[in-house]
Amino acid sequence: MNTILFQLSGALATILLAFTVGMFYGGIRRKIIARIQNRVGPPIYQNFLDVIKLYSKDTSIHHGAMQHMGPVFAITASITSLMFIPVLNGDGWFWFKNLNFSGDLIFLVYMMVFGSLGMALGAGQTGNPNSAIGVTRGLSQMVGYEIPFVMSMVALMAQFHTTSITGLMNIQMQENTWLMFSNPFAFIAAVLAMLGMFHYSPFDIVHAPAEVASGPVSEFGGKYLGLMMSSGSIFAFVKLTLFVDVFMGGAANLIELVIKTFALYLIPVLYGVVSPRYRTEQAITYFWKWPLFFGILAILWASF
Amino acid sequence: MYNDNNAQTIVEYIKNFTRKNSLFMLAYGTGCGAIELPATLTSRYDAERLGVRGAATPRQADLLLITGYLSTKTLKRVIRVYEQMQDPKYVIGFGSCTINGGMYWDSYNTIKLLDKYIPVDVYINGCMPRPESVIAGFKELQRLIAEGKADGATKYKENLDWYRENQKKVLKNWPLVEYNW
Amino acid sequence: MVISPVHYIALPLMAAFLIPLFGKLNKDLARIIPGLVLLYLSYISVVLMNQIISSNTIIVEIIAGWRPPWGINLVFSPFTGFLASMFSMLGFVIWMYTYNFKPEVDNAQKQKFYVLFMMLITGATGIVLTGDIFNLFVFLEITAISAYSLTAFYRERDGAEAAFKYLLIGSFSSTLILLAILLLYTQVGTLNMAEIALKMPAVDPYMKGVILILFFVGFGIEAEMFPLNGWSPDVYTQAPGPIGAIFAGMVVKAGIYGLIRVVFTLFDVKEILPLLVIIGMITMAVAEVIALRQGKLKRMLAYSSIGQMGLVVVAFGIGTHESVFAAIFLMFNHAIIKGMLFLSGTYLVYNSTEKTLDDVDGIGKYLPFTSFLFALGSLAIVGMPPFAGFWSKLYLLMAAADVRLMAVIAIILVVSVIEIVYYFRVIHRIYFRERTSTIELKIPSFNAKSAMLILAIIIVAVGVYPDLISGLIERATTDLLDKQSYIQSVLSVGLK
Amino acid sequence: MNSLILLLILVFGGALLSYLLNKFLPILRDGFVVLLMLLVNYVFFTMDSATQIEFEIGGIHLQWAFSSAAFLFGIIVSILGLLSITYSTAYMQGKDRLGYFYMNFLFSIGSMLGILMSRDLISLFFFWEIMTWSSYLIVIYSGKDVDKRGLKYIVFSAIGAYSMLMAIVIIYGFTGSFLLTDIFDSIFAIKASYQLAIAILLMIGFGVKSAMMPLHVWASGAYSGSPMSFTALFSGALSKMGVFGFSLVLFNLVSNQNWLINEIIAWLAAITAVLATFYAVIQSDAKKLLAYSSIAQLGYIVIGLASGTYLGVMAGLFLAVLHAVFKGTLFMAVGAVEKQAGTTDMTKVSGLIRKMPWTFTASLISIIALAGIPPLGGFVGKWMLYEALITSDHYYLVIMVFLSSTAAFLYSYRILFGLFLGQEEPEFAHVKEAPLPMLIPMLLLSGISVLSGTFPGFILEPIQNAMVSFGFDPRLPNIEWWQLSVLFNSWGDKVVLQNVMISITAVFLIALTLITWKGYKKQRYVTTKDISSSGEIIQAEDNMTFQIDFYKPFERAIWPLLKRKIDDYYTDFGNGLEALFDLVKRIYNGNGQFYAIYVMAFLALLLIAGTKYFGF
Repeated sequence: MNTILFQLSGALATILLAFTVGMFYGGIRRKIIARIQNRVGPPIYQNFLDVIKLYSKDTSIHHGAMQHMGPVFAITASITSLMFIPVLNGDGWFWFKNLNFSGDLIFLVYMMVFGSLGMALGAGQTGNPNSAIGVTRGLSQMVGYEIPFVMSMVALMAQFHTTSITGLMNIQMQENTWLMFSNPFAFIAAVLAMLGMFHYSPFDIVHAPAEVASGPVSEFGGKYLGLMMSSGSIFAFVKLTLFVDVFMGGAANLIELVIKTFALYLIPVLYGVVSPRYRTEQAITYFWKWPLFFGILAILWASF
Repeated sequence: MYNDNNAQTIVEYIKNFTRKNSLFMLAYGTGCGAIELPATLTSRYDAERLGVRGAATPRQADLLLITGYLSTKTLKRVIRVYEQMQDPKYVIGFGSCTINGGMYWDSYNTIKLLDKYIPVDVYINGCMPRPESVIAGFKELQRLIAEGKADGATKYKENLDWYRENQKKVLKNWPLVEYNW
Repeated sequence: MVISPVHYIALPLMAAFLIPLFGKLNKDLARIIPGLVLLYLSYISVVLMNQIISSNTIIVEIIAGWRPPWGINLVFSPFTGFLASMFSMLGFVIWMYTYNFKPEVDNAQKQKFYVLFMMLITGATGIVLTGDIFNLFVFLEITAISAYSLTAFYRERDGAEAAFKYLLIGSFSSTLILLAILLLYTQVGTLNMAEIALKMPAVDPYMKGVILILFFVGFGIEAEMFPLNGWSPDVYTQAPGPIGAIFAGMVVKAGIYGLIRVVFTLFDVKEILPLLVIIGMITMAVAEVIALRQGKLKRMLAYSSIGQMGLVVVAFGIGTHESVFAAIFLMFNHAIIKGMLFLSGTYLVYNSTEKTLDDVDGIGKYLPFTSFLFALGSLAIVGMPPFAGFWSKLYLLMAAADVRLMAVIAIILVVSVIEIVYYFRVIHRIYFRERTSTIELKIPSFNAKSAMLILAIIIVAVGVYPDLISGLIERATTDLLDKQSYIQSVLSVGLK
Repeated sequence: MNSLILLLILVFGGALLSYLLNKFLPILRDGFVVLLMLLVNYVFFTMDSATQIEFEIGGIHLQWAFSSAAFLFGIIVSILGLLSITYSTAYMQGKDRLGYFYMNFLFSIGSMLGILMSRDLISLFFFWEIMTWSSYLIVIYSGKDVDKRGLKYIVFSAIGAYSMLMAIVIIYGFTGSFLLTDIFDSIFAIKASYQLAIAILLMIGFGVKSAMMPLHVWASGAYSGSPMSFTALFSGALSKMGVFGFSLVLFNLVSNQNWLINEIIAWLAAITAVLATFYAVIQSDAKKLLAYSSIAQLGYIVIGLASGTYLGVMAGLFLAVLHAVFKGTLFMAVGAVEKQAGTTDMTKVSGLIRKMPWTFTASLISIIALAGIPPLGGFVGKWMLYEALITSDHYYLVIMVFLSSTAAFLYSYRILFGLFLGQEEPEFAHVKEAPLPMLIPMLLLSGISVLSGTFPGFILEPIQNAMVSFGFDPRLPNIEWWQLSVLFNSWGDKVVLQNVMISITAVFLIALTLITWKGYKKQRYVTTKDISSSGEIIQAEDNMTFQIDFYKPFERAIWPLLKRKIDDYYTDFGNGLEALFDLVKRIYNGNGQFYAIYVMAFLALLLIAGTKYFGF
């Protein structure tokens, strides 16, 4: 049961799962936004159509090697992060084990920024000033939200003396609790940071179409944009699964996983629908106020 | 799946299906018709249910929407934007002005017939067209795409010399780079 | 001719009288005589030092057959001999430098210079070699008078003013020392230093204190101690370039020698040592701080020189064997390094009237050799390895650490940082500014270059391999601190 | 001959010889210095580790030998020395005073080896000072503003050196020996307060070279001002001497009870890392940016050492090696840009990626390593650092490090974007790829960056040897270096590097193939002038580069930290001191009568006080 072929097919299944779930979540988000704006909205499979269309478009120009590499970096980061995240609880469904034994939270936190930096390089190569502006906004904002996020992660690691995700999940299973109750401040800080992570409004300063013409991707069309969208979907799944694994006790089966991730996903979506957009420095300082405070509380909570 | 007029392979059918249902629209909103677009896209008419959504840059866009009259000055930009878009790409001429100059029919620097300069797939007439007709226009375009008949880009490539000639007639200082894909 | 320490005094004195006479015969001869004399003195230094080091004795030379304690005697011990050798060798280097310094100056003037120079050598070596306290005073006067004259040598207004200040303060010094000697004589009834030292314990402590303070202030003036050194910046600034080197290398050293001889041998009171440390620290701190704020090159060097003397005083004040060793090493280093700084600095501001730091801007391109040596000297004097200054500073710090004087260490090091700041400011001006002044530059003559080069080579050689000199200094230290053997060897000659 | 002496003679003699060669046979100079460094490497690596030599100079007992810790740093010095001097042969082409340059270059390499082989404090200090002034002489070698930055460098070096000297003499005062072995044995017998003083003074001394926070102000100027070929060594190896000193102090001179020192050092280093990163973010000159980045990276290294745990020290030393590798490459790359394009001002130069693809590749790899992104070497170091800090309960320190390294992404991107990406301006159309002697060192070093991410064993093993000499137990499994792939923290959690590497590479290659599979040939390159800009047609001469105020929003967010630079405090302090000094200066007012009064007053004071206080 442990052949390379088996592992590869398991990995492929995980990727497909992440892609599908992420895509549907994106569609549902569009639907939710539409409903809140009293519209009908696109069908929830709309994102699939968009991606397939983008892949089927011609791409007859490029601005240089990095333009190819940028989206590839992004998808690499998403898929690799996915490989290192335990999708299901305990032994779960053995197909989804992938490589989650060989990385821990710190690794994951770093792996997750790999993509944005790679994407930024691709955006830089195109030479569009809007791309560069978008990138600077994104990176600046990242400095903002990573801090409370890492604080809450550190709080958890400190509290339970393990840095591995499976370790944290096992603790939740043994003690039959969720870490969001064990260390509520960490959960609050992490959720507030998650608002920024998803780049949904009010933190959509990176792509802000009306300001910087969709920012980093302004020169990316066709297959590049398709790859970016797929990467984004997988990455959304990665983030949500990570949060579920760490704070909500993981999931025993796929249904539970979908329910929990979706519940979590609703937070940034609903927060975003009713919020206008922040300026960049406001976005940064937003994360350095309450989220940071909760992060400090979380670490204090963990260390006493 | 197969019809008499236009036999498509299954791959082409899927492609066309997704293309038709996912139109990234770049609205060139210099004309007065642009005022109808907000209504078209927001709650009351909600074009997004057809898969139409805005694109920020020509690189991402499938559909160029020319909302109203074009002066020679803006024509230059429109051509540039059109040429920067990636295949397959479609153009909707919006309002009477793109058809015959509309109320500017005797203006010295307004483009009278847009089709002479860039290939227009669908015209929506009216001065200005109501959102209902805009949506009808989108539907028409979707029909054309599904049937594989929205081939303005191909026509533009095939008849590039003719288009260039027309374009150069109105654009005195020719600033455009060569279009060679 | 038998080699004898008397030559140190007799030959330069004789030369001083002969120079005007021979000057009439041949104008070059007048310039060559001092060189020959100093070369000979350097030679006998080597011979005599070798003799006393290898035989582990002290040469006590009796003048005119009068045995001590009645007559005047010269003591050539490792310590005095070391200083005398240093003076004569430095004198020789400075003679090389001055051989055709300012060729435009007429011959009579040059003769005068060499007469005074020889007198000064006589005085300075006399001070260190004599074993008689009154004789020491006489030599001090000789030194001082020639130094006054040398300060005002070019008959410029500022020079004269500086000389007058020096004369004013110097006469205080003479008066106080003379007074001290008189008082001392009333107490012990002898002028021979060995015998004074022998009889000193019997003296009334109150009188002892007063005499010591008079000596302290008197020699302190010559040794540039803090509130007494008002004369020195002006003198260094106004005297001709090589004279600065002479002052730093000889006059001041002779003054400090007097102080040390009085404190360590004659009185041997440990109570005054803390005062030396305190005064030395204040001298050093104040001088270096002021040096930082100077706009004139030679004035800066002058204050730096005062600061260095403060360091020497501190080193003597700590009073342990190691610290005295460091002090003598410091004296040696200061003589050669500050000598070289004055010699090279002179050419940097040769034709300038104001001699401000602006005049050295960008001079590195035009006077590469001199500038390089100046930079090297700066590095050496702030105590950067591998130059000589490093070792003396290190030994001093080690000595201070041995007796747990952490405050002293801290102040020395803080002051060293200040030193670095102002020396490097000059170096930066020399090398990195664009030259703006239009003053014509003077290329040093071959003699001057080789004089500076000799000093530079000594600095580097001692820096890389301090054992070259540390053996001698070790012996000198032992000699200075061993009061009993000094008394014994002088008086045993007398009793023969 | 003893190979230690041989090493020193080779380097120092070679230095003088290269000066002479430049005078008389300049054509042989380049080949000579490269060969010399090859020889030095040969001698260094074939040296018997037990080689030692003892002698006495000036009454001071000296001892030279390479400890295994010193050997680790020696590897950095000799290899980086070789590569940077190879780089110099092309980089310095056509500059004047090359003899001076190479002489001081070799002098600083020699003095670094000297520092490392010193087993006593005096030769340590001696070589330390030689290193200071030889590097100083290169700092002032060329460029504008040498005046200011040279003075800053030398003054801070002097402060460091003299506080080190003070510590040395205090140690000597208590233990009576300069030999490290003696001192290590007897240091704990000293009173605790003096121990603290010694540690602090030595920290100041070493902290200046490793650019710790309040003492770092010289670094940006000195790093960015020297020729880049030297800065590669300067930031890569020379600053590591400070780290080497820290390791001596922290593991051998400060007793383990003195945890406060470790904490203070770690927090200072953390503040250094954060603030220096912020300064780096707002720089617009690539050299300055890298200079500040070096300061920040040194902060991480020191944090690792100061954490005092096995993993932390290993992380610190690993980062020390890797920092030499990737920062060396980056400085070389920036030097290549400076050489080829004439400027490193990122507001001017841009879009060199197609002109200098190999330089870009090397800098991309190094930047990825610098940012600590898997799967390159920097990640291994960062991972160990975080794990070490978390497992040793330094939670807030982790946050500081994380803040710094997240903000480091900003400047990492900036330097790649500023120099290589962005608009290709016509004024840089003539730029060519750097010549081979410059490329080869860069590519070799970036190769090490890549390799160390998958096979950290070849760096970790010498580090472990060094750590054994600090008194740690060896914990790495006893396997060949290429088999070492799993790193554990002290809670038993792990990262499997080779899995990481394989999965990342596989996904990357598959994705790249997929995206370029169809129509790579068909795709046409368009210039960066062909961008979507609201239909406007950009002409070749239109400058569309976005470079000025690159991170303005970020600056606005952190402005309270940047409002006042540490430089300003020093300036104010200096001005205050000068005013005070001017007051002192008034003592010497040039009036002879005053001086006479001083004399009389002093005499009177002594006569009055003498009887009272001096007991006579």
